[in-house]
This record gives sequence, structure tokens and C-alpha cells, in this order.
Amino acid sequence: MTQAPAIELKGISKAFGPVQANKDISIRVMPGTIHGIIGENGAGKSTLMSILYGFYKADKGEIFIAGKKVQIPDSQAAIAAGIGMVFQHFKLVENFTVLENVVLGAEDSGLLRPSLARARRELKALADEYGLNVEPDALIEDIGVGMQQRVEILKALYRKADILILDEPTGVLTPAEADQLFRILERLKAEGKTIVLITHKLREIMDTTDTVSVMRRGEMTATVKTSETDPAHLAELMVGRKVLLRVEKAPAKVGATILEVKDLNVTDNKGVHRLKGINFHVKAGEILGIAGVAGNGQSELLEVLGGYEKGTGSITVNGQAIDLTGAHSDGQSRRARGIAHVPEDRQREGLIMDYTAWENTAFGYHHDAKYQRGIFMDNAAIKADTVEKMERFDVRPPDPKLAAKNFSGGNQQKIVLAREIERNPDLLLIGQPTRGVDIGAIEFIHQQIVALRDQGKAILLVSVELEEILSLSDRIAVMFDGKMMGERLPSETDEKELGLMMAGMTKGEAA
Amino acid sequence: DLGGKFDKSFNESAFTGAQRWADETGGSFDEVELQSDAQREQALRRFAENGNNPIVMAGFAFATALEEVAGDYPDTKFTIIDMVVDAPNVRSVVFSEEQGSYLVGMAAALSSKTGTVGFIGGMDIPLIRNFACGYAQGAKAANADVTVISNMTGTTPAAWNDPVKGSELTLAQKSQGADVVYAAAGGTGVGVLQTAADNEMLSIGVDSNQNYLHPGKVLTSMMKRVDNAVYDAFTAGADLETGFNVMGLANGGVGYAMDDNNAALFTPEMTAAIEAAQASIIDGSIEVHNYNSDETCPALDF
Amino acid sequence: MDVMPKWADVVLIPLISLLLAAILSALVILAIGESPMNALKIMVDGALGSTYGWGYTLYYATNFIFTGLAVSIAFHARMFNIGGEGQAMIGGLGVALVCMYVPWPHWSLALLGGTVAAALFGAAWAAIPAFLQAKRGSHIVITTIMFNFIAAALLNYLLIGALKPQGSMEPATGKFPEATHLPNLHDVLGFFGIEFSKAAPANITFFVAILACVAVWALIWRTKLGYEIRAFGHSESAAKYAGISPTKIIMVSMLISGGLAGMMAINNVQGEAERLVLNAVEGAGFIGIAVALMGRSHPFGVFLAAILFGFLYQGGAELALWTKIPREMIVVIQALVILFTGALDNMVRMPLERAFLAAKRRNKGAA
Amino acid sequence: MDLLTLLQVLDSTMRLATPLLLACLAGLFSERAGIFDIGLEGKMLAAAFLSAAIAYTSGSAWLGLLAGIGASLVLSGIHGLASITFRGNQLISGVAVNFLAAGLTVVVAQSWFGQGGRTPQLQGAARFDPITLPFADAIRDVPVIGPIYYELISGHTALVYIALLMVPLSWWVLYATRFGLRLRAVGENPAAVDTAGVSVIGLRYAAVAICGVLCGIAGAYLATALQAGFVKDMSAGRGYIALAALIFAKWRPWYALYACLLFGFLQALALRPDVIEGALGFKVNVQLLDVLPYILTVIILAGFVGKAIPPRAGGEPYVKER
Ligand SMILES: Nc1ncnc2c1ncn2[C@@H]1O[C@H](COP(=O)(O)OP(=O)(O)OP(=O)(O)O)[C@@H](O)[C@H]1O
Ligand SMILES: Nc1ncnc2c1ncn2[C@@H]1O[C@H](COP(=O)(O)OP(=O)(O)OP(=O)(O)O)[C@@H](O)[C@H]1O
Ligand SMILES: [Mg+2]
Ligand SMILES: [Mg+2]
Repeated sequence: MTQAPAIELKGISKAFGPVQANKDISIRVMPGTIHGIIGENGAGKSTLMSILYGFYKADKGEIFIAGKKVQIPDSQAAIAAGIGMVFQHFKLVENFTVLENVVLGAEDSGLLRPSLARARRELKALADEYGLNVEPDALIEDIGVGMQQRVEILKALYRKADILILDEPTGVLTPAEADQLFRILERLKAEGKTIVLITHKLREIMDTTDTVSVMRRGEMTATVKTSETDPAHLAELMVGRKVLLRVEKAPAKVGATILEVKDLNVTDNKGVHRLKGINFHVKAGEILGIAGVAGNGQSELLEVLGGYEKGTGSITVNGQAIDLTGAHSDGQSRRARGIAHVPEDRQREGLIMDYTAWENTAFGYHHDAKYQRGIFMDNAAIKADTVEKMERFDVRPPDPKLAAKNFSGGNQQKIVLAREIERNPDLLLIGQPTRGVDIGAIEFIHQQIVALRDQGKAILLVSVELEEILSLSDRIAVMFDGKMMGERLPSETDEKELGLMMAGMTKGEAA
Repeated sequence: DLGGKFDKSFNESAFTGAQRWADETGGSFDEVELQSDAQREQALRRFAENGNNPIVMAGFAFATALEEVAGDYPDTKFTIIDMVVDAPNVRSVVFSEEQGSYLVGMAAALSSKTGTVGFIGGMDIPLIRNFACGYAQGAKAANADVTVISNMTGTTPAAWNDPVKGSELTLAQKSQGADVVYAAAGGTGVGVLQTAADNEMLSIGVDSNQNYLHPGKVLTSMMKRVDNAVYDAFTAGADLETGFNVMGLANGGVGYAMDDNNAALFTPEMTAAIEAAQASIIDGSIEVHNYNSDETCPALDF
Repeated sequence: MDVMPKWADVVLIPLISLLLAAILSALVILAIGESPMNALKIMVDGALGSTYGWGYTLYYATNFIFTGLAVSIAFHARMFNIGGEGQAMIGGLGVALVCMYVPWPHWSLALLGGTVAAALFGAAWAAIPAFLQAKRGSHIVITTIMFNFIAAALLNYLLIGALKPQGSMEPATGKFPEATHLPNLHDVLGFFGIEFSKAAPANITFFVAILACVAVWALIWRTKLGYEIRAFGHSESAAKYAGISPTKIIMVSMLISGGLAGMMAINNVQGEAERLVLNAVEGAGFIGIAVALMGRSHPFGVFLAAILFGFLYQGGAELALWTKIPREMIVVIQALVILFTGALDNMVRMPLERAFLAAKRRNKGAA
Repeated sequence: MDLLTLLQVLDSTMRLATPLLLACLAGLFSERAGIFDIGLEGKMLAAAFLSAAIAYTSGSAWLGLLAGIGASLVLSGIHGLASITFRGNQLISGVAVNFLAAGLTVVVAQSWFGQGGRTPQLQGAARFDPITLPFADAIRDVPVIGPIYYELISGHTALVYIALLMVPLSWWVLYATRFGLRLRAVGENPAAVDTAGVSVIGLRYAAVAICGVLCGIAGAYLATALQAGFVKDMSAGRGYIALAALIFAKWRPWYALYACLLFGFLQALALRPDVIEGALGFKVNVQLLDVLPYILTVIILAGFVGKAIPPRAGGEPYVKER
């Protein structure tokens, strides 16, 4: 067919300071299709789409919408061109109502009241049409992420978008919510709207898209018809070499119970009940994987165990009770008890981004005797130690004096892992070990985790990536709404069942 | 002193004195206005080293600095006003403000219709209390059952320079019934006189003759002839005779200002009474109590 | 990779910023009909032309080193201690009390006592804002400003009351006893046979200040505490993860900060005035902010910046003495320095970074 | 304390609260848009000087007012440049602005009028005169309401009434207009405003400009209405009190009014030791009265009067690309 593409990008380039996020990218998307974009973290997917939406300005390149060349200096222009975008991190005003957020920037007149009135009517209509029900007067901070995402979609539709960009929309959704989202996307597509879907999940690509583009290191490496490809092939396109998506590991040689958690409760400083009577245990030589949609209490669990969130109940490590509220409820005393912790967010917690690699190597262990010389810290010793670790974990570049922020995501993660694993702890807490890490580094990291388990250490693994959970864990527990939904053995379960549990349902209910 | 050269009052009067000398003799003088205490000593030394002679300091706050410096420059002559520094090359000039204040106090009491008169001081220090004390004595002497309200603007040097507060205080005193107010408050007084004029009150200026500021609305001014002191010092030049000297009514060091700006405000009786008092203070038959002698005041308590 | 070489960050940028500030200042001086050149000459002669001038320059510099270090420490913990003014005032109170009521046998002991008292009092004055920040999250900028006002009032109250000698006109304490007077640079350097003006107020405290610089450097970059302070300053969330207590860091760093600010008092109160007067601090607390900014919160940088501001201060005094340029001109210059080295830092940085980046790219291309 | 005295105290409360209120609202607009501003003090001071200077030379208080606003706007521009365009530290920029104003006003005043950093006294039309509201004299003698109307409500300068009008106006702008919605949004989450197709920079500059105008009026009020001329440092810390009031008011216009009235009342009271002594029956130390507003502020900040949550994006420059 000789119809003009809904979107055509020609030679888009974008650099952030030293980082070349997009290199000379060209892509065409036909109207009335769903187009997928995949690629490692940091490959440049969000950057590219943000440019299309006028959030970032491209250094070079041209944009054509429905065949016409357009300038998109800012989001206003993009909106005018009929483009809507749902960002990876929502762009909502927390303490505004749904209605105010929808209206913001799309008001009819200087006065607010008429605009709000109209928005209320149209929201009603849209809700009926697409089943996008939301409470117009609810505050954003009071509604769940699923709802917030609806608000973002409504914002786009309210602005009459016929091109809709979604950046990793399902990361925060339960499988059920995700399915509903895809039904909505199908309906939009049926109406002739064009949809661009950024995701990491190969299955979603296979199920929903018509065409798919692959990005690597800021470049567009391929664009293929979904019907003519398969996951393995896509993965290879992403990383540039064959990768095994599954981890080889010997069956676990389980030993004594290391970690025992009984009736653990956590209420955060806003008074929200985050953990509701959690019970579980981890034995030496096994990996307990905790699955669940982000925000169902996994983070809080790691924080209490790591010693920087207070809780009630009982936690014992090697049979000794852990202080959950008193003077010894801090990271220092946890480490003293042989608990090591690779936090979920390395950039906010695991590392001081402005510290050098060597300073970060002592981070959390800076009280260790081996790092002291009299009243001063023995920086020489720390540096020596760092060189050795970088060596063993093949951190690139192996330069102890480089600031953490200047290492790439995967290498930052390796620095944290090296620091925590090298302590050979009895218990390793590890959250989202491969988030923001490309598949090459994933292999390495997974091997390290398994190796530690085989040394007879207890490992508590928290991840939102079901595949990771399934391939690493010896036992799997699912968390939902601050509670344990139950335990399964990897051999006896599948993504479908876990997905239901993550949505708070058991097999029975679903059927 | 701290409070600014053009406070229309103490410092300004010192400056006019110097200016007068310069104009008449064509001589020249360096002058500096200080923001901070640390600079006092520095300024003195620099002027001394620069060969300025004599050096005149308006303000008691120089005393400590001068004690330091005087010794190091034996052949430079210094004059300090409002404070006594005992050194061979220093001339200390103090004024008996209580006497002048006594007279304007009488004037205030005599021209008050409400029988309440006010005093607004600058920074709360003994010197200013002496003004207030003399004023109160005079007022009481003229009319035994007059009430005297007294406020100090503040406790920092900023109090010499806070016209906003000055005028609020004036209004506050007005609302307590005062219809004549005496401002001994440097730059703050500007606000006092202004507000008094705006609110059909009479005001009394201080240090230099401030009658002209609001003709017909300033009752009079308590003249403290700092200008003369400075002028004399400069004219005497290097052979200025040092030591301690008091400027009072007797030697025209203080007095009350009469000119055609305020002539209309004085009845003959008033003038008579005040002149009489002045005479008997000079011949000693009236003894005006000096607050600084014992830090107490018979007519007013602080 | 960092975009710019280190030297550009620590040397080039401050220099350019200073230059801009200087140019604008010159324009202002021109505008009020004076000659910038002449003004500069007077400032340089007056501040650096004689040991006497140096004596004043170093005297002011000493004040600024203490307040500058105080602000720096707080900066490292990402806190903005704008209360150096008040802390230094109260530090002065401490010095005054020990000097007046303790019979010191010798100045060396008096110096020791004065230092301790100054530090303690200054720290105490920083304690409440620190505590409120740590426990109640009250914005430390506002609270410390408020404490400046409160300190001033407290000092007035004491200086026109309890501490004022009978009959004295001034709100000030009497002179401290002979034994507490500190040797000034004339005596100290004279001991080594170096000729130095007798009249200038710079005194042995200058060396205490240098010691303080070294101590702070060691504390920040060589001790666990410093490591934790900087970590907290860079990322509170990471600090929590590592088991570093925010409360502890906020309290400790603010106490040290207040202590350093307070220690300024041994210079201006015990060393120079030898009595406690009102507004003895004269804005040094605020200048500390500029000094810390220019010095990039590094003790050595602070030292250099403090000398620069000492020069500005003394030079400014000379300006006021010998020209019609009012003393406030110096406040203007300070303002411009703070503006360009602090707030408008990026105005210089951004173009520079682009330049360096372009240069790098070109080299890459060549290679 | 009889009615009349009370009225007089309240009357002076009004006068003292006015500059606070204007500055407080100024800060409110700025901070609601995410730009912290401790430079209110400096803006007021600069405005006070230039308004007095121009009022004196032109003989018109209104021209003075315009000039004052102009001066304040220039400083706002600097603050905007530093904190919006160049993403500088807003606190430091504010400090610099305060220094700049404190210095420049005196330097310029000195070289302009040669009167030691003050302007000459303003006479007649160069000042804002009190306005006697209609019937004020007529009903003056009606008991209670008469004096209230005459003493308290009537007889203030135009600027006082303008300041009072600013309160409902600000409220309306913030909560009933498109501009207000966007302004509040940009202080909470600039990215949301940006992706909604509205210029963050534009909004923030607008807010900073409004802040400048209001500070300008505040300064002009000090020099040409409350006083008859400029003297150095005449803003005397009012900018900081206004900030405190702003926090006290939790960044809301009506609360701002109450907070400023409270602080104004404290200041007015500090001028009436006699009243306090009458009320309490013992002498209260002057210094204590003077610092009462500051101590109160600290107590408020300590959160004993309810937690005050500033706009979420407050103080943070909007950085898209690191
Ligand atoms: N926010 C940022 N600001 C500046 N530079 C960044 C930023 N994030 C990443 N970088 C730099 O961009 C480069 C690529 O980062 P990124 O995290 O995308 O690496 P990556 O492609 O994921 O590589 P890896 O496979 O090691 O994770 C790195 O050099 C990193 O230092
Ligand atoms: N605002 C920014 N400033 C500086 N660097 C940035 C910025 N945004 C992204 N980068 C860098 O640009 C590169 C591409 O980032 P981008 O977010 O487009 O990757 P992505 O493919 O969306 O990754 P992810 O799958 O994690 O979303 C990365 O190195 C990232 O660190
Ligand atoms: Mg992305
Ligand atoms: Mg990465």
C-alpha cells in the first residue's frame, strides 16, 4: 500500500553531554498499527520517543507526521500534531485531582470552571467508550499506579491524540491489568489510531505488535515484522550475540535455616500498612525468590531486613534475634550479623554516585578494622582492595579513581555486587539484581549469585522479572498487598499461575 | 558616630562645624563615617599617621580606641566629644545636656494642652537618659502635675537610625495623650518630627537647630553646640589646649533654639519663665540633676 | 567520564567568575564618578602595601577562615548554615565570660580557654536549629536566620545590663584583664626577628585558623566521620542504606560548624577588641558563605578565599578613608562575588563544559 | 486596655503588617512556582530606595511607586536568571540579592543625594497621604463602630488598601484561573507542566516577576507612605519575617493575611510597653518583645503549630538533561 506512514523519523541523533543516547536513527510506523520498540536499558528508547514528543530536542534529524515534515520544539507542538505519550515515569501532579491533571495545559479559557466542567463530561464519555473508569475528583496520590496510568492515557485521548506512545507501560501492572491495557490498545488500533509500545518483555511484543524495532547502544539495529521473528532472534538482535535466557544450575544442597521471619509488620511514616504479618524462612544453600508487582511490599521487606526501616515481629539470623526498632536496627549492625544487601536501586542506595569506585567499595563497611589506620581511614588499603575486586568482577573500566556515576549501569551493579558478595555473608539480600543491566552482564551476575548459593549461603532474591525468578529460585514466594500469597516450587508452577497470585488471586478464584 | 553623618542632628552638627571652619579658613579636612567598631582605631591611626592635626571624634564610642591610640601619637592633638579620656594630648568636651533639656522640658510643659509630654530617646544609654532626665525635671518644674512619657527606640546602634519605629513610637505616645514630643534620637528623630508634624503635635528637635524641618510645628530645639566644639578645635589647630571642659548653659554649650520658624509658638509668659530658669541655672540657684552622676533621676524612672 | 579536567573546575571557573564580579564593580565605581583604577590602587596599597595593611588584611582573613570553614562543613553535609553570624556572636559571649571571670595565669592558657568557650558557645547556638532540622525537618536556613536575630537581642540585653560596667556609656563589656590579651603578629613574628607593624590587630589567632584548616581537611577527607558526612551530603537515601544515621550527621556537622563559627571570637573579641562590643561580628558570618563557595568548600580554597575577602575588607576601609566612595561599595563587591561564584556558577560552567566537550570530540576525531 | 488604645494598637498593626503582607504574597507566588526566594528583603530595600529617590525628584509618589517596582523587578530578573535559566542555588542567589541591595542603595543614594546614604525628606505629593474613607468623619462619634471605622478602617494610605485587596486577588488568581492552576502545578511537578505543553521557564519567570512587583509595592510603602524618605537598611529584616509568615501560612493567601497581621500585632505591641505592662501587670523586657516574632517563627517551624509542607519542587531547578 502506498499510504503515508503515520510517523517517520529520519537520522535522529541526540547526545546528553558525554552520552550519545541516539545515533542517526530512522524509523517509519504505518497508521493503524502497533509498533514495538525493544532494547537494553540505556539503549535510547525513551530518549527517541521523548524526542518525538518534544520533551527533548534532537541534535540532528527530521520528523514527518502523516507524510508532512513537522518541527517539534516542545510538547505543545507534538500535541498539536496529534501525538500523546505515557512516560515510563508518570508526569502527574500528585496533589491535584484527576480532573485537574487532565485539564492542565488543555484549558479552554483563562477561567478554570468551564474547562473543568467540559473535562468532566468528556471523561465520562471516554470512560464509557473504552472502559477507562476513574474517579474524576480523586487525588492522584490517593489512587494506585494502574489508575494513574489510566489518567495518563485519558490525558492523551482528551487531547485528541491519534498517535499514542507508551513507555514500558506494563512494568507496574499485574498481568490482569496488563491484559486489560492491551484490550484497550486493540480497540484504539481498531479505530485507526497508531500506537508505539516500548517494552522489555519479548512476550508482549510477540502478542500485541505488528512490527518491532530493536535498539542497541543508541542505534536502531533492526526493524522486522513481528510475524516473521521469534524471541530468541530478538534477544540476539538486542545484545549482538547469542545469549542463553535460562541459567544452568545444580540442584540445591540445602542446609540449616539461616533466616527466619515471623509475623513481620511494617507501617511507613505516612501510616500506610506496608507489610502485613509476613512469615517465611531461608535455608543455607538455597535461593528464595520473591515475585510480585512493584510496590506490593517487597521493597519494605528488603529495607527492614537491611536495617533501615523499622518494623515489628521477629527476625532471627542463625538463631539470633535481630533488633527491629532499637539502637541496633541499622545497616551497620545488620552487616555485623553477616547480612549483606544488594539494594534494588543502586543509584539511590547502593552507591554514592559522586564517590569514586574505591570510596564506594568501602561504603557501608567503612568501619571495618582492615580499613582503619589509627584515627584515620586507610585509603591505600581500600584502593588495593578495590583494584582486586574490579579485577575479579571484570568491572570496566577497571579504574578505582573513576566516579561511580561515570560507570555504566551494568558496571555500577558489578561494583555493588563485588562489595557485598566478597564479604562472604551468611545471608545475601538482593533486589532487582539485573534492573538496568544488559543481557550480557545479566549472565555474569546470575552466575555469581548461583555460585554463592553453592557455597552454602542463604540468598533472598527479590525481582519483578518473573523469568529471572523462575530461572534462579529454588523456592518462589509471591507477595501481594504486603502479604505472602503462598510458596511454589519452580518445577511445579508457571508464569500464568504466578501472574494470578501476583494479582492477589489463587488458581481456584481464577478458574 | 554610628547613625550617619546626615542624621540632621548630632553628627550633622559636628560636620557643619568642620565645614564652617573649612569655608572660613579655606583649610581642608578628612572625614570618615564608620560602620563598625573595629574601624575606629584604624581610622584614628591612619589620620594621625597622615599628619591630620587635630583629630576630632564625635561620640563617646571612640573613647576606648582613643585610649589605645593617643599614647602612640604624642604630638597629635585629639578632641573627643561626649566622653572623658584622660591623656596629655586629648581634649575632652562634655555637654551638660540636662540643662538644655531642662529648658525645653519647661517649654514643652508650658505649651502642652493635654498636660502630657513625651520623650523619645535613641539607643538606651546613660547619655540619652540624661537628656530624658533633664527634660522631665524641666517639665515638672514648669507644671508640677504634668505627665512625662519616655520611650527608647532600641538597644542597638540601629536605634539611631530607625525612623519607622520613631514615628510609630510618636503615634503611640500621642495615643497616650502626649501633644509635645522631644526626640533625642539621631536619625530616628527625623521620623519623630515628621510624624508629629503630620499629626498636629508639637515636636522638639535636638543637637542642632531643627526648627526649620517643619516650620511652625517644631516647638524648639535643644541646641548642643557640637559644631562650636569642632569649630574651636579646628581653629585652635595643633596648639589646641587639652584637658577636660564642660559646655553648659553658662558658656553657650547648650541652649534652646529660637528663630522665626517657631517664634509664633512662644507666648511672652513662656519666654519669660524659661529665660528666668536659664538665668538661675547659670547662677546656680537651680541645680539640675545630672543622671550620670549617680544613674538615678528624681523626675523620671526608667 | 567527567566533562572537564579538575583544574578547570577548581581554578578556571572561580577566576572567570571573580573577573566578572570585578568588571561589574568597576562599572559601579565609574557610575558614581570615581576612578576604578585609582580605587584599585588605594585598595592594594592600603591592604597589601605595608605590614600594617597586611596586619588588617590577615586580621579580617582570620575571621573569614573560621566562618568559611563553618559554612563548608555544613555544605559537605548538604546543609546551608546561614547562622554563622549569630554563632560567632554567642562565641564572643563565651570568650568574654571566660576572659572576665576566670583568673588566667598566662595568655597561652587564656587562649586555650577562650577557644574552648568560643567553640562550645557557638556549637550550642547551632544546636537548636540542627535539632529542629534533624527531628522536625524545620528548614535550617530560616531557623538559623532567626537565631541570628535572637543572638543579637540576647547580646544587647547582656551588654546594656549584666555585662556593662557601671557608668559606661557604651553597650560593651569592660576591657579584659591583661593576662588574657593575645600576642599580635608584631610580637609573634618579632620573636623570629621578622619586622611587623605593631598597631595592626592581626594576632596569633591567625595561626589557630591555619590549624583549623588542616584539622578540617583531615576530618573531611581522612576520617570515618568525614566520609559519612560527605556520603550523607551526596545522598541521604544511600547513607541510610549504609547505616549512617541522618540525625547524627546533621547534629554533629552543625555542631562542628557552629563551633568553628564561634571560634572566630578568639580573633575579634579576645585578640582585637579585648572586650565584647555589640555587632563585633560585622557580617563575617555571611561573608563565610561567599568564602566557602569560592573555596569550593575545601579548607585550602577557603583559606585563599578568606585572604581575598580580607583584602576586600581592608581595601574597602581604606577606600572609605581616602575617597568619597562609601564603605558599602564593599558590600556591593561581596554581593557580586557571591552572585557570580555561587548562584551564577553555571553561567560560566555551561559554556566551558561545551567547549571542553567539543575539544574532546575533535581529539577523538583526530585520533 | 480600653477600646481606643486597642484600636490604636490595631491601627499600628495594620501599618506594620502591610509591608509584611505584600512581601509574603510576593514570596507566595514565587515559592508556589517552585522558586524559593530569601531575597524578598533586598527587593523591598531596593524598591524603598528608588521609589523615594524618584518620588523626591519627580514630586510624585505614584511615579516613585513605579520606579520602586522597577528596581524590585530588576533584582527579580537576576534571581530568575540565576535560579531558572542557570539552575543556580536559589538560596545563594537570594543571599546575593540581599547583599546587592544593601550595598547599592547606600552607594547610589550617597553619590546621588550626598546625604550619607539617605534620600531627602519627602514633602506633599511625593508621599502617599492617608485616605479618609467616606462618612468616616460623619459616623466618627457613633459609639464602638464609629471609632472602629474612623481609627482602624479609614485613614490609611492607598497602598494599605491595595495590599488588603491583593489577598482575595491572589486567592482568585491561584485557584480560579488557568494561570493559577499551571503556576501551582509547576511548583509541584514541573515535568507534568512541561509534558502538558506549557513552558516551565515562562511560568516561573512570570511568578518571579509577580513577586518582584509585590515586593516593589512593599518597598515603596516603607519609603513613601509609612516614612517620608529612604534610610539605609530601612527594611530591617521584614523580608525574613515575611518568609516566616509564608511558612506559617502554609503557602495560602488568606492564611498569609492572618499570619502577617499576627506578626504586625506583635511588632505593634513591642512599641507599647505601657499597654503590655497594663495587661500583664509587670514590665516585659524590651529585647524580648523585639525578638518575639523570631522566636515565634522558630516555634512555628518546629511544627508545633501543624506541619507545613512546602511545594514539592520548591528550591529545585528544573533539570531535564543532566
Ligand atoms: N544520567 C546520566 N548522566 C550522564 N551520563 C550517564 C547517565 N546515565 C548513564 N550515563 C552514561 O551513559 C553510558 C551508558 O550508560 P547505560 O546505563 O546506558 O550503560 P549501558 O548501555 O546499560 O551499559 P551496561 O551494559 O554496562 O549497562 C555510561 O557511560 C554512563 O556513565
Ligand atoms: N536526561 C538525561 N540526561 C542525561 N543522560 C540521560 C538522560 N536520559 C537518558 N540519559 C542517558 O541516555 C541513555 C539512553 O537513555 P534512555 O532512557 O533513552 O534508555 P532506555 O532505552 O529508555 O532505557 P530503559 O530501558 O531503562 O528505559 C542512557 O545512557 C541514559 O543514561
Ligand atoms: Mg526508557
Ligand atoms: Mg545499562
